[in-house]
Amino acid sequence: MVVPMRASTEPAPRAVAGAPVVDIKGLSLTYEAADGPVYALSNVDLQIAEGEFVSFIGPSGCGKTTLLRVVADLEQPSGGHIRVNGVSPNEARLRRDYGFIFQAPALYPWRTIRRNVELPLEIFGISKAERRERSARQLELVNLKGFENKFPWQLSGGMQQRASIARALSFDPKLLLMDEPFGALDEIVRDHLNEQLLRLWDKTGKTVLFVTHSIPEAVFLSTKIVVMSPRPGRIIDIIDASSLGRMRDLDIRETPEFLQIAHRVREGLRAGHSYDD
Amino acid sequence: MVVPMRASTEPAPRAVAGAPVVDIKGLSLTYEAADGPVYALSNVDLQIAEGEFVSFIGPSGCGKTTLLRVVADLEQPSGGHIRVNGVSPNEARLRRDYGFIFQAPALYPWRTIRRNVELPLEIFGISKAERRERSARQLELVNLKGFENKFPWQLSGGMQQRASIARALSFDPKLLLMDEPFGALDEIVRDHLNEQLLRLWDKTGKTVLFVTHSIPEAVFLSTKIVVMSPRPGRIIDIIDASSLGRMRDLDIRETPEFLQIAHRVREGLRAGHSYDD
Amino acid sequence: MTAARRASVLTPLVLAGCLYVLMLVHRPGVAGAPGPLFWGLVVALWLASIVALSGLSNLRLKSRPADRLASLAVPILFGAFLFFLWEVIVVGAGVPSVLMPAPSAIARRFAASMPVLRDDFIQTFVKSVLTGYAMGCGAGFVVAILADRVPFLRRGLLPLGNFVSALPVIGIAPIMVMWFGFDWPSKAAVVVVMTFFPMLVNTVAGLTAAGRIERDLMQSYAAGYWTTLLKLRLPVALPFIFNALKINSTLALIGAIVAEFFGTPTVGMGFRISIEVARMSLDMVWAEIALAAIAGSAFYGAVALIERGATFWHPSYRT
Amino acid sequence: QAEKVNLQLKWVTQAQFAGYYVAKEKGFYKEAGLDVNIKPGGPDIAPPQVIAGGGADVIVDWMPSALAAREKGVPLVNIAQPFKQSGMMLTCRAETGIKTPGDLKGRTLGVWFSGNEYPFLAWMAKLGLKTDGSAGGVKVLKQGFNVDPLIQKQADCISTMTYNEYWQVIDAGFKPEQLVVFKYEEQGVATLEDGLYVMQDKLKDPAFVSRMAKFVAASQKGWDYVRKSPDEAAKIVLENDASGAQTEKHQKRMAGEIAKLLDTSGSGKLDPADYDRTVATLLASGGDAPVITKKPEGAWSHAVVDAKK
Amino acid sequence: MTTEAAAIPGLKARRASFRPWEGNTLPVLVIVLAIVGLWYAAALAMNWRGTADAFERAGEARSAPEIALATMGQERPMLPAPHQIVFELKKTVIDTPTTSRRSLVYHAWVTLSSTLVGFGLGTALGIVLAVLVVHVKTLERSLMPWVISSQTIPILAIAPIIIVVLGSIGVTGLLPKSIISAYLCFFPITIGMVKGLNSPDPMQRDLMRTYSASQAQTLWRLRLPASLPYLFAGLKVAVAISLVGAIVGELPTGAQAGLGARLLAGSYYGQTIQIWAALFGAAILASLLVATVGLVERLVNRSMGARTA
Ligand SMILES: Nc1ncnc2c1ncn2[C@@H]1O[C@H](COP(=O)(O)OP(=O)(O)OP(=O)(O)O)[C@@H](O)[C@H]1O
Ligand SMILES: Nc1ncnc2c1ncn2[C@@H]1O[C@H](COP(=O)(O)OP(=O)(O)OP(=O)(O)O)[C@@H](O)[C@H]1O
Ligand SMILES: Cc1ncc(C[n+]2csc(CCO)c2C)c(N)n1
Ligand SMILES: [Mg+2]
Ligand SMILES: [Mg+2]
Repeated sequence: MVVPMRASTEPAPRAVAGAPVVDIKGLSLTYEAADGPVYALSNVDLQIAEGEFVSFIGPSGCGKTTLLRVVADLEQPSGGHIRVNGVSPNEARLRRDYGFIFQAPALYPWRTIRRNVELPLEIFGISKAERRERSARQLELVNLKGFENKFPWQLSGGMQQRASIARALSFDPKLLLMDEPFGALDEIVRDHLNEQLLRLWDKTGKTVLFVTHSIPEAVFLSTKIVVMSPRPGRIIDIIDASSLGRMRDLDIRETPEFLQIAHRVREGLRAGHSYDD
Repeated sequence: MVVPMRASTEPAPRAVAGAPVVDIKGLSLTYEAADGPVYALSNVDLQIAEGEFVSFIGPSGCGKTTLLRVVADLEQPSGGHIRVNGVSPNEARLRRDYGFIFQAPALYPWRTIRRNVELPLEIFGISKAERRERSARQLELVNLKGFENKFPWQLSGGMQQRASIARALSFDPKLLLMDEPFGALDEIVRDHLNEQLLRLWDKTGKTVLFVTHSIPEAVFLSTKIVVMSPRPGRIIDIIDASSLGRMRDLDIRETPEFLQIAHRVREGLRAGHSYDD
Repeated sequence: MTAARRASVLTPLVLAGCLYVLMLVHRPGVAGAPGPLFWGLVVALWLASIVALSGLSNLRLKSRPADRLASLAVPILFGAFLFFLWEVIVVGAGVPSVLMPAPSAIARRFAASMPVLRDDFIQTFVKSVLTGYAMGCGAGFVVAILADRVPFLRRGLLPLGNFVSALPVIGIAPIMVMWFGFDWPSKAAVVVVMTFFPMLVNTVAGLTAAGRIERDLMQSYAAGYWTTLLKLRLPVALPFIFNALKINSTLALIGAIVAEFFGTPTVGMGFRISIEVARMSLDMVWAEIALAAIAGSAFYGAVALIERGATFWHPSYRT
Repeated sequence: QAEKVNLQLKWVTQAQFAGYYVAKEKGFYKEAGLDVNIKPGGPDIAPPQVIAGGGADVIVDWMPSALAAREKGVPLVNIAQPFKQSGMMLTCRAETGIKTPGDLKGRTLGVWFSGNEYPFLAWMAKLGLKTDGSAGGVKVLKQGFNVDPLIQKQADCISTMTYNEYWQVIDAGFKPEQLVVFKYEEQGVATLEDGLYVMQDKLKDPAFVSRMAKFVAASQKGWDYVRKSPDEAAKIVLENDASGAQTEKHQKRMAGEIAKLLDTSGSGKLDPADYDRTVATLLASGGDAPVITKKPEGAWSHAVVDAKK
Repeated sequence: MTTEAAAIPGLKARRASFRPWEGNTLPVLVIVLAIVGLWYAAALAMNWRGTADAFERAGEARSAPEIALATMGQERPMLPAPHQIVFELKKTVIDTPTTSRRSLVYHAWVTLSSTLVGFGLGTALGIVLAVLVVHVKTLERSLMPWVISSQTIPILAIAPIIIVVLGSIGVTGLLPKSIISAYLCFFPITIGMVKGLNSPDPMQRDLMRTYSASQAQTLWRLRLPASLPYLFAGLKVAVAISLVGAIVGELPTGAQAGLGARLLAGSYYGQTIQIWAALFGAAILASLLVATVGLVERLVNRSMGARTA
């Protein structure tokens, strides 16, 4: 039997308000390796409505990246259903529904930082003047002003990561897939960018899928937190955090409600680990 | 001023007990780029005694990686003095005084995980049986048992990072230079590895230079915390945390002393940032 | 510092020694039958020059232009020394000029034959080599792209590409003369066949060199084939493509010259070489070879220069 | 113990060199106490270079090339001249309207270079036709190895040998009456072909001279045999052809034609008159790069041929 | 929703199903057929004039269809028809015992043996040179420019000298040809390897520095594995060039046997079809050699964990 993922025949409607932006049912993905299969995702069910901010958290190797890649049509599932904005991931990708921030910066070494940030804009055929303007704005946002004409290898690890964030934000996608975007950043920048991201999300009504390893970050940002567990990669808990409201400030992190949600996440995370000393 | 780094004529003694393992005075390093110089390090003074655990924290681009690279003789300073174990960094490198964990995993894609971990052992001429034994032990430590025969691209980001940690630990260097080793790991694994590292450090009396972005991690692990600031890269605060004792458990993070030190680090970090909203 | 001192002392000494030996070897009594002392001197100079050269190449000068100059000096001095040895051995041991003429004789011949050399150069290099090189490299590149773009063609074209890879010059040159006539177009056609395959193979290898997330990034932009090619895969393939351009720059020249052995009008570097060999004018043959070496090296150098500019980001330029 | 002799031929194994192969196969060399190693030549082999480098004791070469080498410092000496006549000619398609040498003006002519162009140049000089491509002269092409330029109409005339290329043109479908040939012999510009040459200083060594004397004598015996039974000689050549490309029909014809060029006196002794005529032709060829600039001295010797008595 | 998806056991299963258009056979077949078709058309066009001329010379008037048919059977065509080449190949490959000098297999073997030796020598030289150039600064600056200019020397011009010089020091037979082949083919390997050995990214190199690894260790464990894509691209080019080199090398050794000798003889005697057959022989040999290198590449890649996608 064949998954007719790419062969969908019905028309491709824009997501209707209320209809899930991401709709996953019974999804599984197995990597066939020489020494046996790896069950990266197993029977995953998940609905994400428009405008939600969903964090994914879980031990390393539990399939977070894989799940995002399936949504982005960069990986073909072995089984199950998946719809993105009401269409197949392939169609969604082809109509450029999302922006993806990879776990590694993936900057092109032959392009300056500015031209790296402008890459998607170039591809989308945006005029040079507007590209300039947008890249300047995004680089300012991630605090890389003054580094526009450097090449990637002349930047520190964290700066490269920020450049890749600027690149994904530059074309303002409705759906953002972010794979540990703030991993290499210190607390202060991270807090700053968290706030900026939250503001952006609130203002623009984007839907965000956000992989992180930081429990406070997950709780601070999300309306929903998905806790995953490895071998096989699966969802073990989905925690609703919308009660914290949409726009939050950093002080919220001391509230009991926040701490309680964080505790639940931590418990879930711990349960997903094999060693609990 | 010229640093007669490579032309040192005096004999190369092993570090005497009490003598600093790393001794830096007036160190500066400037990258000459096409569009002008980048002052990555400026007038850095630092002494690290044997057996210390020193964390470096600071905004991204402040020169943490650069400083570690100078200690490791991977970068030549533009001025100032530096001694490692009483000799020049070059001599220290040649006699294999340290192990370096890079910010990116830097695994060789044509080697399996096991053979990546065994790489330094191969180079040091250690017998095959012992290599096998040691790599197995280290892979167990970082919880990668069962992935020995995978190639790097078959692992998730965090798993790759753990493999690179196992690689550096495998040959048991007296001096460990760690550049954000736990950046891509979740809280649980991170806590676990923090404890393991602390235990290892306490047991073996290693000296550790540790770059991190996490304030709690820095305070939890260190006897000394170095706070840095960018443009030009410099040290703005050195905080003694030896009062917390050598072996700590995770509960220490709730003590007032811990929180006080963390607060001071946060203040320093904030001061080093250009935007304080 | 010691290397610098050694180099700065030894280099003038070696130079002086070489000049002295050169004067000596051309003396009537010495030429053809020098004594063991003479050869001893030559060997001593040789050893000294090795020390001097390795000193020079490890030299680091403070000012950039001076450092450039020093780095240029090494190959030049090395080459000059090779020529010195050649001259001394040929003249000293009295090697017949039909086997190997002395560099001095070649140089004299070169200077005296400028008009002929110019005409030959225009015929062979400007007309045959440049045209054939551009067309051959272009064809190899286009076929590689075609094979990459159309999977069906890939599996058919690449084996066929291998098939034409080793059509030997001596086989195709007469056929090309038959098809395209005696003048330069037939030589250019030979060059096209010779340069096609290296470009094909290297471009195909280069097009597979892009990393996974770099490609995924393009996928996530739903970038089409050509966009991905232009903005990602070709830049990554450039180091490979330049390898082919470099290999071809010398291959094209050899091809054009050899092809002229198989029928030409009475001009061209290969024509001249083949007739002068039979006339035993080996000095003229070597003057043409020198011209080929100069032209080929300059061509190669130009390609390498462009490569450095176009692939500045490659790790091999970031040491 | 047989004495070793290395013979370098001017061209690939074919009936042109039948005498040597026959002498070897029929044991004439062995009878003379020689062990002869025959090295085939080819377009890329200059026999004077081979002998100067010590790769041969004796070579087969055409006299223009040998004299050029002599002037350039390889002191070659002709020790025997089995070929009396030149087999070179210019072959034209009759349809071009060329009937006499005078009609060659403005035509495209295929010429063998590599030292074989001098008789042609001398001839053109005699006819007053320029060869440098200027108006009122002839257009010269450096011809490859085969007769395609004539058949493909890329040239009006090409160089041929009576014993080889001419017959290839015939084989390609031309009838003799559709061709016009100018033999160099008849135009008075013939030069000596296929002589035996050795290094001058070696002739001082009596042992070498006697070895060469035996070699020349045995070779002459081979040539006599070729004259008498050309067909069998052709077969022997075929057996020695390592490339397996020669055909029996062609080689038999070649052996027959070669026989017509041989010196019938049987001694292989160079006729000084032929030599003088060759030198005169070469000196007349002129141009900016003359093959020889002055009369050579001591370029031939009868010492070897005389020694065999 | 239509994304009808049932658990299927992996994607591999799909790939295993029979799809002839995914294998190599069908595309190669289609393209070969297309080329054969074009070839016949070209043969018709290119041979037309020569065929018509030949009939005219023979004084026979023929209709266009007759001429068209005859273009497919010319003895000296501009472009032989594919079946002519196939018949010639059949004659010289299948119908002739492989030990015969008229067998193409025999000649291919002669060439192949010097190709393989030359390729081996060239590969060794190319790699050693690249390793030296990458490690020894003196050599990079002083040797490389001269290596490059050495490659601009037309080999056919100096090959005879090489052969003579090698001959005078007693090196004869297979080796001189192999040396010429090696001289031509080491260069692509050197160029590729120099780039490849320098291609590991700075962090991978730094890792070795931190281990204070010796140059040899860095070479074996980092530079060489990283250079393999470049090496294999170089090897594919080099193996093809080494075949050309071996063929070229057969000329100054008297073109006694081998594909080069066949080509030369074919060209010299105007046997166009024999040339084409030899060309095809060379091309088939080259394809096999390149394919072998490709196979080794795939095996090596697999053992080094390359993604199988
Ligand atoms: N290309 C591949 N081939 C085989 N196995 C793979 C491949 N990619 C990932 N895996 C395996 O799939 C599992 C899930 O990987 P994934 O990258 O999704 O983890 P993750 O949750 O993102 O982890 P991390 O937090 O460390 O990035 C891992 O066990 C990994 O080894
Ligand atoms: N090769 C280089 N050429 C030019 N500038 C460089 C180079 N490497 C680093 N820099 C610059 O030096 C400064 C310090 O970089 P470094 O990598 O040490 O920062 P860092 O503190 O490690 O930052 P992060 O936390 O983001 O890794 C940065 O401004 C960076 O742009
Ligand atoms: C390149 C080249 N072409 C022709 C000849 C002339 N030649 C000398 S011997 C011989 C054999 C006669 O059939 C021929 C044609 C040559 N020497 N070199
Ligand atoms: Mg991941
Ligand atoms: Mg860093």
